[in-house]
Amino acid sequence: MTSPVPLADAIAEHVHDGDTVALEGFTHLIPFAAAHEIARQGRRHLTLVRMTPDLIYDQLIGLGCADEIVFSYGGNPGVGSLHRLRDAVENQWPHRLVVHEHSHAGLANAYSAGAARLPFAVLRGYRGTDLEEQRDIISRVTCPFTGEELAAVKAVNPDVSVIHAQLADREGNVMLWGITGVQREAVLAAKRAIVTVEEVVDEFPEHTGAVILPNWVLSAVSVVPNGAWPSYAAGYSVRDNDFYQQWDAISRDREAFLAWAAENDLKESSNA
Amino acid sequence: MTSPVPLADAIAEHVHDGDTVALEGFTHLIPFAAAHEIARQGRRHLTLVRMTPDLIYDQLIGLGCADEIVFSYGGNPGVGSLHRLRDAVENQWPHRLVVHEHSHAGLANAYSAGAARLPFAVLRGYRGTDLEEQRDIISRVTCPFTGEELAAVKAVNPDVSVIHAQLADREGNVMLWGITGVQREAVLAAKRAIVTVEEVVDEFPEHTGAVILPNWVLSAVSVVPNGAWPSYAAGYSVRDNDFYQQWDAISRDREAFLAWAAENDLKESSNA
Amino acid sequence: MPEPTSAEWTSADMMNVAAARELLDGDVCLVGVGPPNLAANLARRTHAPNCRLVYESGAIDAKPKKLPLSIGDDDLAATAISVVSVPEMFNFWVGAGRIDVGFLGAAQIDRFGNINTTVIGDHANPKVRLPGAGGAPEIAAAAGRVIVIVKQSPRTFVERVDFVSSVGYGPTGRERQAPGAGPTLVITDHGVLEPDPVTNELTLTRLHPGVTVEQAIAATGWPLKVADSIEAVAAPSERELDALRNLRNREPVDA
Amino acid sequence: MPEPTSAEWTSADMMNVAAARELLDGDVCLVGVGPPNLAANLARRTHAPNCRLVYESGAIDAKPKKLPLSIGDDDLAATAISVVSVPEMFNFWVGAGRIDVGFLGAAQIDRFGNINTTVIGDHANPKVRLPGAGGAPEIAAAAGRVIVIVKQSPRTFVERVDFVSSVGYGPTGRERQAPGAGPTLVITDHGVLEPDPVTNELTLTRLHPGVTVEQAIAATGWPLKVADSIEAVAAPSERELDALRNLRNREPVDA
Repeated sequence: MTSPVPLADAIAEHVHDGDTVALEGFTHLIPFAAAHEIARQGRRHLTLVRMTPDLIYDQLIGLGCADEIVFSYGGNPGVGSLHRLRDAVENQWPHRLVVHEHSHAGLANAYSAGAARLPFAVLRGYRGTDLEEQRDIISRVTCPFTGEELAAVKAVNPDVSVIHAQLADREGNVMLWGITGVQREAVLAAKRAIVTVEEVVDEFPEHTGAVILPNWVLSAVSVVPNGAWPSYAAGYSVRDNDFYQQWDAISRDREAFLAWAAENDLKESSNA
Repeated sequence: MTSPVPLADAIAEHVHDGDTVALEGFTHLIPFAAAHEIARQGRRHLTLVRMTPDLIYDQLIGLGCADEIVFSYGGNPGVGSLHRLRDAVENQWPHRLVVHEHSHAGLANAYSAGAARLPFAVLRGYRGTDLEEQRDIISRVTCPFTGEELAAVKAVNPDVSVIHAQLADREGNVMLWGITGVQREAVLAAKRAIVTVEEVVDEFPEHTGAVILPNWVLSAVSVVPNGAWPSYAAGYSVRDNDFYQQWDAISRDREAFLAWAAENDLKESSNA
Repeated sequence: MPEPTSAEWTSADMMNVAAARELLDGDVCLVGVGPPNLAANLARRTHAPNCRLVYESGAIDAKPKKLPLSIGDDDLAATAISVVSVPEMFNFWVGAGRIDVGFLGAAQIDRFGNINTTVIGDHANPKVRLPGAGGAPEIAAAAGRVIVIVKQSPRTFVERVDFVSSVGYGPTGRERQAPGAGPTLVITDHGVLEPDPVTNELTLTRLHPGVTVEQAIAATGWPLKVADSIEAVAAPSERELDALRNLRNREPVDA
Repeated sequence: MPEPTSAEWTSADMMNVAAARELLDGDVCLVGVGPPNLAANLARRTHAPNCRLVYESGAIDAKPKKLPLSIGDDDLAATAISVVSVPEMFNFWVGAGRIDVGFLGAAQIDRFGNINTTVIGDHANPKVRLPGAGGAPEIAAAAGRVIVIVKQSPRTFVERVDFVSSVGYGPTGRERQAPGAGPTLVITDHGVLEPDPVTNELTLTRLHPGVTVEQAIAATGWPLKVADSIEAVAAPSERELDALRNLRNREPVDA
């Protein structure tokens, strides 16, 4: 992987129907443009993995791309509900959505285990919650030294992870900074990884807290300025808080949502 | 913790006889000055933890400060043996040294588990090695999801961890960069932490790959320019490869070693 | 349900102010979206300027100039001492017990402080799908003090939660096994509930100005235990109300 | 024991050159101190300029201008694409199987590729205390190809190692359970040994110029299995010897 490719090509080549797909970015650097391309190409039967489904998965769920979701917090941050997620879970619209549910710590550790190609991770927390009833993804393990019982989560290994970053260099190495969330782990846990970036530079600047991913762990890099809108890319854009507010009204109503999708050339996927 | 304190005060207050002490730094930023102060103050019966004992523990072992050692690679990098370590293990000079031995992955994960206050960590590797015979620190655990058997290591939680860093700011937050090894984990795994720094600055510069430790996880910061010699501090000094070579001759002979110790005001501890 | 108010402030203001007052200067505080975010930043702008704000997005010692609208605002990363990955945040900071105070919200809470933020009804086929657990289960398990901020009503304060998202003291108040203290305070728009030192049953111990014991009992879906002596919470001060207003208007603090 | 040499090069040179030749352009190579460091950097300066050097100190894609004297030289961090923590290096990179080629050394090696770098004698009271395992057990367990570089002698090539630091194919050649391939090549100053495809017994398959099968057998502490046809290793080329000399003299490459 060296030269950037058009986003449409990256999605066409690396995201397939039925894949387990993680589009990550914790409030910051959410890869919306890539998600919209996935919808435009009509991908179906996806298992979507993401700590915070946010608007990005509310949109894909409403468009009918997803059969299952793996997540840990499904709200519109600071606004309220994700209405398309709720409509899918509560009313099976546009179809049934199977829910696999973690805490943040659980899903973060599931990605970390996946990145290490370990089958599970150990953590504190979870114990005594009803989340533990999902025995296929949350279990317990006993410390062989102390006998203490701890929570265990099954590793997550997406078929493809997609992230947005600020920079790629000429060799296709990628740099992101600011709140870097769980992107490194999501990329390293995946079989394939796609990165959209704001721009390509000759030389990476110094940034404390930056994550750099070498080109040989990436499948494709695409240049998509503002590809995180309405979330943001530190140093390039600010969060469009107004759109997050407006989404509440758009998503609350099926007709309003479908009208928004049509306006944004996202209709095809939903009715394919 | 806000203002820097003299190193002698930091060691006097936070390092006690019988403590489990980790002085970390992977080739880079090895806290030699702090180790010498520990020796000068005559600390005894220490359990020394460190991935690579290097010259720093060869010296403390030769001076008789340590009863036990926890480590994963005990050579003089690129030169050969650590003769004081060998003399202690092979000939009980100056006294018996109990060895607890990991691989790098094992000890790195033991620190990580300690930093998370988990009793153990899971990793690949180790299985089938004779290192596993140390059942008190290396064991096995079965994945509750797949049934796969994996290696487990007991967490390491030092009484005190000591590191050298490039910078502290006026509030006593600490920044290090370059090869940062396992220092973050060693500090967070410890009950107390001491940091020696090259200098104090008003504002931290931008450095990709830097580790920043907030003041409230540190017990003391001391300003000790060149405190990592003969190892190095990126941006401040280069590794004194000649001394690493010379150490082979100094350490090979007990008399030569004791003469070196006396010249460096380190004799007191060894014969206290 | 009567809403205690005054000309100067609402019951929601009082709830946020009461929560802010619980933070001590120097506390390491894990801040979530909503009322906790308001309360923690209010504390920083009033009596606890050295309160250390940690956001689960990875920002450690963030010093936001304006009230952040999300827990991942750029202002948090830009003003933090350090920004770490989310796995590191949960493993090395939250799970390791480095958080003095964690704030939690609740859609339902029971008499032993167990919290539901997941579903009303059955998990597979819920009547209402709520956002989910987020960082709460580990905060509930590991923080030194856990403060729940939630408006009191019989629909929220229920005999038995539909789903345990975060464990308080367990089904009968005796099942807590986590290293943290468990919910130490439940701050509502009516007053404050604290676990009984022996049974862990949430007990009304303080009332906000203008609220009666009867109102608090009526707002609770189980027979509410009332402490022998109820402390009267002081009304919000001018300074507190000013700071709260400035935060809500997203006015920046002076650098 | 005869040391095969020529006027131009020593058996140690030949060993390093033979190891370097095994690296393919684009390989991700985990580099340790000593001969592996020399071999990997030699490959980068000759036929495999895009070989990716990973050092267990955390440097990923390091492009050292001079031969590093330790695996933690500043030049490695300064020229790397990324520098990660040691736990991350072992969990996300080595353990996860992202290393194509790992190099190992050995104080003792047995006929099934099991390696001792820990002690001669008993672990608690050793006759010789060796440096220890370092990163080797996980490299041995997880790398796609594992190349052992070690001078051949009956003291080193033993029937049974005193201590298993890193697992090859297990005590009888059939006990390997790790996801990596196991030792795929043992490169010595005499030639090359490879595991038998069926039994995993190390078998002499190649000889360096001037070395005889008899010398290799004499340098082995067990009855050495010899392949039906032995490949003759080409002598080091002028280019290889130049590059090797420049590396040893720590001459910098042109930027």
